Amino acid sequence: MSEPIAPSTTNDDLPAPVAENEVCASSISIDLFDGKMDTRGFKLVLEAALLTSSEPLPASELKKLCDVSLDNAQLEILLEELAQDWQGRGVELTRVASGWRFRAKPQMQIYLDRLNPQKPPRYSRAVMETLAIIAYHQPVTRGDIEEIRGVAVSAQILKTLEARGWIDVIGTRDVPGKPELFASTKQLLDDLNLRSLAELPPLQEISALLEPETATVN
Amino acid sequence: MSEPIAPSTTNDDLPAPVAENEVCASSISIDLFDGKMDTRGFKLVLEAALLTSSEPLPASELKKLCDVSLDNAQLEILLEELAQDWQGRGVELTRVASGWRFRAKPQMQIYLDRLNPQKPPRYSRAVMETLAIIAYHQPVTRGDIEEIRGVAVSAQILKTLEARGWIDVIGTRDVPGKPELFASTKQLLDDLNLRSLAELPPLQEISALLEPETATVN
Amino acid sequence: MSDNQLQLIPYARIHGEPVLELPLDLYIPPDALELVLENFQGPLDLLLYLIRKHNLDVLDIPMAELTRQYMGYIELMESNRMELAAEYLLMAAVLIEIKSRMLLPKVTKVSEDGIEDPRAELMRRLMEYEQMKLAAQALNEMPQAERDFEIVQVLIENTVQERLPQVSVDDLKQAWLGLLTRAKLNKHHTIRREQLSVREQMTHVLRCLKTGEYVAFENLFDLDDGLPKLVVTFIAVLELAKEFLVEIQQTETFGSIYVRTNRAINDE
Repeated sequence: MSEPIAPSTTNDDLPAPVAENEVCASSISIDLFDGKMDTRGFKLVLEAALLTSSEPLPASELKKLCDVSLDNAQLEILLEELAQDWQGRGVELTRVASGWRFRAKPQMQIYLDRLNPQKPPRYSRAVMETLAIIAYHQPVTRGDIEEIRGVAVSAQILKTLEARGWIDVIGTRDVPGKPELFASTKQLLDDLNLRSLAELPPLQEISALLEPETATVN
Repeated sequence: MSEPIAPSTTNDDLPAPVAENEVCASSISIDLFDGKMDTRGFKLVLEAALLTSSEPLPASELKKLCDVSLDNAQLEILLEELAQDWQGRGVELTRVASGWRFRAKPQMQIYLDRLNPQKPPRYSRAVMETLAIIAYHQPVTRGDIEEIRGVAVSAQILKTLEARGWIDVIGTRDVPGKPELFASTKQLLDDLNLRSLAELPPLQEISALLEPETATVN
Repeated sequence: MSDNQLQLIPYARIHGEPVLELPLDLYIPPDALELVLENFQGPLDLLLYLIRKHNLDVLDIPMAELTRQYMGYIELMESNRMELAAEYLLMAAVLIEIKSRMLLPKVTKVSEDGIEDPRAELMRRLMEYEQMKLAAQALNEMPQAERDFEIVQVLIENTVQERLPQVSVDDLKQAWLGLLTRAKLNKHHTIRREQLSVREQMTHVLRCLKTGEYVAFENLFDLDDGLPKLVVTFIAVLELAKEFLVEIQQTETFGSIYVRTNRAINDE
């Protein structure tokens, strides 16, 4: 107990430590790097760029970091390797809708919250239901949302979601009044750490509210 | 290749792990961590906190991350170790006046600049005209400049040029208010690659440039 | 029923029994009916709640009682929440319509989908709403950036290599050209051809005097400069004196001449 604890010590709160915590030379041989920069050097640049970027970086941007031209498959292998190198750390490299980025693992939040006690507010049910309808039924008009929720949708709700960058207007429906059509944004997927809408939680099958046979008239 | 590789999978292509690149179990024994969090686990939390913080974190804040109470010396050892662990990476842990922070190494700048290419900045017309007046007409007061330009000269313009080391105050004029006299510096000549002010384009030559256009007007 | 309870409007009736108390998760003091309703996201939500939690059969709701309940809600809400009241009113109307259509003799209208159940449309809407309500809960449980996890952002010190505007002699020329154009347009100010070298030397001399101390006149000259420059420097000193920028002193005839800036005099 008093001795320094070996990395093999497992701890439920923390990711299990693993040996591969470093940025390794790659297993793929990119012999394109002619002296200027080797694969390991390029991975260090990739890592620095991803750690410093405030936005997720798409492959097209990441390729600019390399002195030689890489194809997407090669870049992807290196990024997957980099993600591997970070396994067992409190921070991980993840792929989201608009690219790759580092984030602290959610398990770290209980510690990080100690430094930053004020959290963003939780959204009301009305806001979340509106968001769900837009995410799952997009593109939808305000009228569509009201039809499903059975109540008026305040402009404030839509403004809140637009201000957060989670929804935007992608056009108008060609009916009288030309209502605006709302859709979810890449930002929403990024903020939920998702790559595409297909990764949203699947919709639940709703059990019937009444049996057809019982529909007898009394 | 596309399958996620289990952390335990060893890879023959990988070089022997370099000790400095990982977050290591600490060399100091803090047996304060009674089961909850070991030293290595705490270093992971420290690392995650420092990577996600937009501000430098002082020791007083970092201590909050630990489940047990640490003294400054213990914390310092761990931070120094963490800084060591990051040696050879594109990002480094540094100590600044207000605490500890990660930052990209200056050598990474040339790569990172590729992601947000800035076009070379330009001085506004107001700045350039002010500089020209000071260069050709020195020593001049702010009032002189304003008289020639026909508009007020903001303090910001003069500050910009002073900060660049191109102009400075060489005295005051003996009139009410004792306005400062501005003159150009050697630095300006150096930056323009001139040996003396006499090498500036003669004003007559400049006027000549204007003649063909305005000749018809007058 | 106690007197206190009599003041309450039942939320619904299940098999004739009034539902007066809401389950614990929704309990609100009796005088705060409006707040109870605000806890529901509208009539669909309330109906869904009653159906799911109390196995309420839409058909078993006594129509007279239902109507009375909804009118009660509306009276309460009319004052401040007209929009919401309208929605509950509409829902009451839908329920009554369904009930009345079911009371009518069966006409066995066969549509393409089979026998038309008057409740089908309401059920479809309720199920669609319930699905979205659950989806919203699931979305809310997902870790959200900033709320449940932090994004890594390491500083790049752009000051390491601050880019400064590059200026060329040509830029300066262009700036003057701009000034000249304006000067020509409004002839208030004529720009004189300056004796640049004199101006330059004036600056040089002022720099030498910057400390405010007296400087020996001869020290303003560098004999290595050659005659033309020495002359220009001399003119510069005279020019500075003319513009009251420097003070020249000689305490005795043929004595040493000292020069200092006027600022130093004024500071005394």
